[in-house]
Amino acid sequence: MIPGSFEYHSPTSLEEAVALLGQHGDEAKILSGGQSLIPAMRFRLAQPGILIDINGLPNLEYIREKGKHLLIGGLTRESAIEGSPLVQERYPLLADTARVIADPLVRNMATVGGNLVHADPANDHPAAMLAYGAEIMVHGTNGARAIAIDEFFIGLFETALAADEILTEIRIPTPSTGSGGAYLKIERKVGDYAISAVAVQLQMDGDTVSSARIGLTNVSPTPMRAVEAEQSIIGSVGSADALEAAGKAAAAACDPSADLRGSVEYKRDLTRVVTKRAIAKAIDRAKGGQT
Amino acid sequence: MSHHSITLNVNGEEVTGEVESRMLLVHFIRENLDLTGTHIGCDTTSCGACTVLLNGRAIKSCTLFAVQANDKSIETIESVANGGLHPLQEGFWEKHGLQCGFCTPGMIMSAKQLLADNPNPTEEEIRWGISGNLCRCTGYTKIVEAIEYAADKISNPTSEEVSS
Amino acid sequence: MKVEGDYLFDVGKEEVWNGLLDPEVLAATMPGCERLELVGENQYEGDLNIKIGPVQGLFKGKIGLEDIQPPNGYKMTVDGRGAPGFVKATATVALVSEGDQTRMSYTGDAQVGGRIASVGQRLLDSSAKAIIKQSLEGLNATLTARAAAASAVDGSGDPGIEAAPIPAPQAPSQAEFAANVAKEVAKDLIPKPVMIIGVIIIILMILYFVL
Amino acid sequence: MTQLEDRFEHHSPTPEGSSAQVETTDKVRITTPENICGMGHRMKRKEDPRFIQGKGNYVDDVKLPGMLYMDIVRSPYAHAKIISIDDSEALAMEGVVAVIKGQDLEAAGNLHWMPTLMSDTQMVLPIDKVIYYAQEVCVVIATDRYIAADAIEKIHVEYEPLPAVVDPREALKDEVIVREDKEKPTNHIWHWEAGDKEATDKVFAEASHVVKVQIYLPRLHVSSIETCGMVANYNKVTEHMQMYMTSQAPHAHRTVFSMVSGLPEHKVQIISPDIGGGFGGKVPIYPGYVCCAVASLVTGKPVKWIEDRSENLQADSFARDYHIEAEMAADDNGKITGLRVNTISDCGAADAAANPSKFPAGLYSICTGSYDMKAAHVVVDGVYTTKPPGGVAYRCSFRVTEAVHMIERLTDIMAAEVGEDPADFRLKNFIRPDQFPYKSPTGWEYDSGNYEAALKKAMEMIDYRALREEQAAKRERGELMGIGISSFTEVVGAGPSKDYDILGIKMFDSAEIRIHPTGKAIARFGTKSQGQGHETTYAQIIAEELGLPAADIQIEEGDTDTAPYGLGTYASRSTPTAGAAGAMAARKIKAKARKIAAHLLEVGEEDLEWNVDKWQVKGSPDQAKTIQEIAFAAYTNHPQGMEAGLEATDYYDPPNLTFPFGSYICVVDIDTGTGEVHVRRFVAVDDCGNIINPMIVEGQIEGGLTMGLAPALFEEIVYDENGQNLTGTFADYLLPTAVESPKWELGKTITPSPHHPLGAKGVGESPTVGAPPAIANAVVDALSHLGVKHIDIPITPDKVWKLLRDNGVTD
Repeated sequence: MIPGSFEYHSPTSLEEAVALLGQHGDEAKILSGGQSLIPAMRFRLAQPGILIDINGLPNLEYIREKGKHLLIGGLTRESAIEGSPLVQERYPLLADTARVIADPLVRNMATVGGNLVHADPANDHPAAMLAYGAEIMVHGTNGARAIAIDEFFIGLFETALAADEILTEIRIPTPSTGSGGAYLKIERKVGDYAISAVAVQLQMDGDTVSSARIGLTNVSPTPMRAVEAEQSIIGSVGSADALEAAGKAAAAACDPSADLRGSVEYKRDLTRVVTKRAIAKAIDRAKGGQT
Repeated sequence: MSHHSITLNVNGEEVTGEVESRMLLVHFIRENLDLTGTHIGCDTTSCGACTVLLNGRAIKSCTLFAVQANDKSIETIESVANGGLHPLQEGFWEKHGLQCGFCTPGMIMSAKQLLADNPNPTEEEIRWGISGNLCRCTGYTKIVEAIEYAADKISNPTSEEVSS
Repeated sequence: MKVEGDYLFDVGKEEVWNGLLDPEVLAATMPGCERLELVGENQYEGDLNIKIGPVQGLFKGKIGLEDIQPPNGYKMTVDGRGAPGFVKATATVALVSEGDQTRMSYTGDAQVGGRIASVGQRLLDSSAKAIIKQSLEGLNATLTARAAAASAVDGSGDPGIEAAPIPAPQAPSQAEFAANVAKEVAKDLIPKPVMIIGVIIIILMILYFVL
Repeated sequence: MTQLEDRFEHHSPTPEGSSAQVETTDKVRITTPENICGMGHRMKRKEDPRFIQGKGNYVDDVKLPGMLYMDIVRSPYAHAKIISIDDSEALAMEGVVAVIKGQDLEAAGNLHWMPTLMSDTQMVLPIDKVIYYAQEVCVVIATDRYIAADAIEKIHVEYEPLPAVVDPREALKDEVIVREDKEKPTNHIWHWEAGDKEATDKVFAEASHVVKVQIYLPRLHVSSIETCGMVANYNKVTEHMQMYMTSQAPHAHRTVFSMVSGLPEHKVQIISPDIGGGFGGKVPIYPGYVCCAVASLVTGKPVKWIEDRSENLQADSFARDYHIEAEMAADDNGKITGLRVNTISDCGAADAAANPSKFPAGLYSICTGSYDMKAAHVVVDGVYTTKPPGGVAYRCSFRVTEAVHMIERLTDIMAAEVGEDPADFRLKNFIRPDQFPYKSPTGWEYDSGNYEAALKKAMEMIDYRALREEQAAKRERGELMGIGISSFTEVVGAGPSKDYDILGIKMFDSAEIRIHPTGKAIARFGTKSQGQGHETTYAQIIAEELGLPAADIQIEEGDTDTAPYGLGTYASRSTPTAGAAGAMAARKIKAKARKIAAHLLEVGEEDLEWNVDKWQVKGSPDQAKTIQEIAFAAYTNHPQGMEAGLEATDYYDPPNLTFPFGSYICVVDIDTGTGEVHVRRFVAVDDCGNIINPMIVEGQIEGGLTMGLAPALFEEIVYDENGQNLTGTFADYLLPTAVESPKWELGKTITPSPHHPLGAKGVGESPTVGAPPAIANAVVDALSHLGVKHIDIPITPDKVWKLLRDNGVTD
């Protein structure tokens, strides 16, 4: 399988990259990690006329805390997130997520920015970032702007990014003491997309869940939050009944499609089960659990 | 269609090439450089037979354009033995970590990075570490043992050599 | 693959039906529709250049209509082919008034084949759903705008192009056809008996693959 | 009765040196010191240095001057008329050399059709219609593989779609005819029976217990990590056709190529270089090979064709696709009395299986398995559907996997029916050691076995009784674990020439050994390793027989110009046939060496006895000549009147098949929330007779176990109702990784084959055959208290979830 021809650009500055995007519009496609794009090109299902390789842009690969945020450069590789002690210690939901994306070789190339911008509902970062309430920083010909993650995913493979914009940074609010997060993914085998996966980030006030955000993977055409599930767990102590109610709310809210991974009914029920388990794990971590 | 001159370091030597923008790195390595130890086993970035190190990180060279490797360094299986077999190569031989040999170069390259990151991996860490590489012959158990052998050999270079 | 669902339009049944009879409105509503022609009695051909995310594919479609029951519905067969694959489908579309609004219900049965089916199996169903939703929303926006333009004409007697109030599209990908909608609304077209809603529902099911 | 009835009545006499010893042991026999490394040594593989250093030589590594590349236009429809093929745009492209269509092949001498290995026919390229998805429609030859890939996009084919028929039971209604080229307008290909219907019906009429199960064994794909490919190199001046080819059977392929193409066989050379896994998928001849060869003939230049993975998955031969309805009868003592089986074999668009000619359903009638019963009757019907042709093995011997899965599932169902523990039930019903050689109700003669010993060993290794207690305790707590057993009997090593042939070519195999003057040797075989380690095991066999160090013996296979004729490597036949040929050729050399030694030592031949690596004078071991000394003398000081040199060839025709066996026990845990099945433990006790290299045998077993796990839990080729393959890439056809594959626990018993010269049996496929039912039985066992009696493989989480929820189990 051999891709069709294209014109290749490798800008060395963000301004240059954005200008190229502005100039070529729809015909151009950004090449980041390329781990979804290049296979699609090999099957000639994607045939962009122009590829703008942003891997040469400076200062887009970093993971650092600043103020009350974790800042992740758009070109940061999944393996860097996976291997970051900072992420492992303070952002367990993100650490969980990075570990289960594709496989280790893919994670060495794949970028967190690409994972989000691709907006495949089966990708893992969208749910995690929805749960974190992250902010997406983008840069276009008209300058930089921030997009709230809740406004970012607008359709199947569609984001709020304008045609001339590049994702430059993800800002994750640093969780406070007493918070916990978890990402739980059920997949048929390593490297597969989730049958269903659930991202949970919550805050405990004593024994009570005071706030929570829940994102779902691959059970709807657009990456989604399970708002009803969030509401049902907030104010509870995470009892079995409360977990069940949250699980049921997530199952009711999701909109999966049948495929080789299973029926709609299975995916809904799996979402219920996984939501329960992910919340329980997040609560456990909020209480200081290490698992 | 666009053509590009690229210069990269392959197995310690600088090489240059004229490539079409769409040429996959694996084809550049195999066809232009005649380094045929790197293989092609799929078209969906699933099997890992094409694994090489790009600036020290194990990647699938069929999911990267050759032009992207400009100014970078590539290591292929042909560079692993350096004045004698690498402990990983010894391990694969010693522990019967290969049968048809087609996935083996990719496995070894993945394992090389795995051990660089984590010199004393557990069995589970090894299994996860090579989970981007498919093997159809061995059932993986002996590959895991081969990597354990190498880890041990690298950590304890003075330990008694196993005859080869 | 079976696809069914319904959609509530914000205009009356006659207006929806007339919209469905208007090829240019429909061509403009369908993302990527580059050509739509009558080639025989109740037989049409069209080109769709479909693009979602990084994936793009050009499809040629043949459409045949049967059981035309104005203003209530019809049955349609579609045969779309392109490099990434093909779709062959039948669909039934029915309109029912609900007060000032109109509910469209549709059922379709599609065969999707070729590269898109063998490679992008996981996305066929959700692609079809997403595209149908997107297209019907686009059509609704068009029809609503058209109704508003008509009332503006009635009010001022001066159908200036700029006067037509165009509702903002709900998604950026619709920006392109929203612009087309503006042009269409400004013209006073004679409706042609071309019904293309089935194309929206079916040809666009084809779509997508990404690994 | 059937043609199988008297299959074994005319065995050739047991060869010299056969082991009469069939007692079971667990000690590997070693008779040579480590420097010689004969049988039983864990010798490191001789082939490995090149593979671990990236110096293997696979087909895609072959690069010849002026080489062209071929790519293939494939059908997007499962069934469609071809209205037109417009190649003008492609031909106008720079770098495109030719487009070859069905009409071109027809004009070249009716090459648009080719025979399958089952004496059916298969399209090479179509003229009128396509009959499966991804079928080859035409090919492009270009100067570069990128240009060829561009050019196939520029060929415009107009189709008129026809209805597909995907389910063979629907196909039998003959409403849609797949093969309109056939004389009779029907999709029914053949009907085949084995066993005694009348006797079986009588046993069922008298039975106290009858159980029945419907099993679907889905389509699988072997998916060796290397796909198929060829470099064809026709020299117009010498008229010599050289083909580098991913072939498991190069000699047979050469003959078929020669007969079909009309090229004289001495001008056809097939070189099967290093092969990146075969498992049965590289036994058939695919249309791509033929087109590639024709392209080289037409252009006079080397032409390379390498399949993409998606092409490999979508168009190459599949395995399985058996729809089975099976019944078992037992008496009131819980003793199995009979088996009755009806099967539909979905052959796809051509019967392109690779079975011996007389066996359209392969060795499926081995399905009475490890159990002694009075009667059995097996019926199989072959059917065309609009799916890719095939019916090859998936690392197994001619449909034995299907047979074993059926009998092992049925045995568990019957054990439950009579209320007995499945282990105890098996122990009660096994063929006893004293019954061997055992004649089965469907006509097989099992050479040797000790099924009880293998199962007891597996039970001991895994502590079976304790697991049952654990299971009971867990069930009380609502936790689900299951224990599954499979006690399989394999049938490998085809085969005796009386009954076994491929397209008329008998299934012997061959070896040729030449000892050089300095005591080093080269040996060539008619088989072809695809990872099995022949370069090592064959050397060890010769070392065992001649006392030459295995390290001094070069093994070659795969070049038809140099290797002796053989039928190739598949169906675990290499050790039983070519391995035996190697031993027999070595014995011929040993006999000549005796004469030379007698000459050198000036004694009579009868005064000499063999001792590891030398002929020595009886009672006077100091007087001896080593094999090396004898080899030197064979070229420098051979007796007058004797031919110089020291070499021999043997074509070995096995007197019977060999019957390896084993008992596997699997423990699974089931997540009641997600339906996921976790294989916690898997103990595999294999008995493959005498062992040549224990390390390689272990490797074969572990690899086979993972390939048994794969169809049990993951793999299936899925078609939609229109014949579209929905699993056309590795993203949807799920090969297990190191994470899914458990740590296998191996044990062994050794019960030699009484008729094989080395007492060996073959092992490469036993685990693929034995593992799936062990896993399926474990999952059913975990759910048995819910009333679950059967689950079809692959046992995916959604299937388990449905069974759980349907039976009120939730999380």
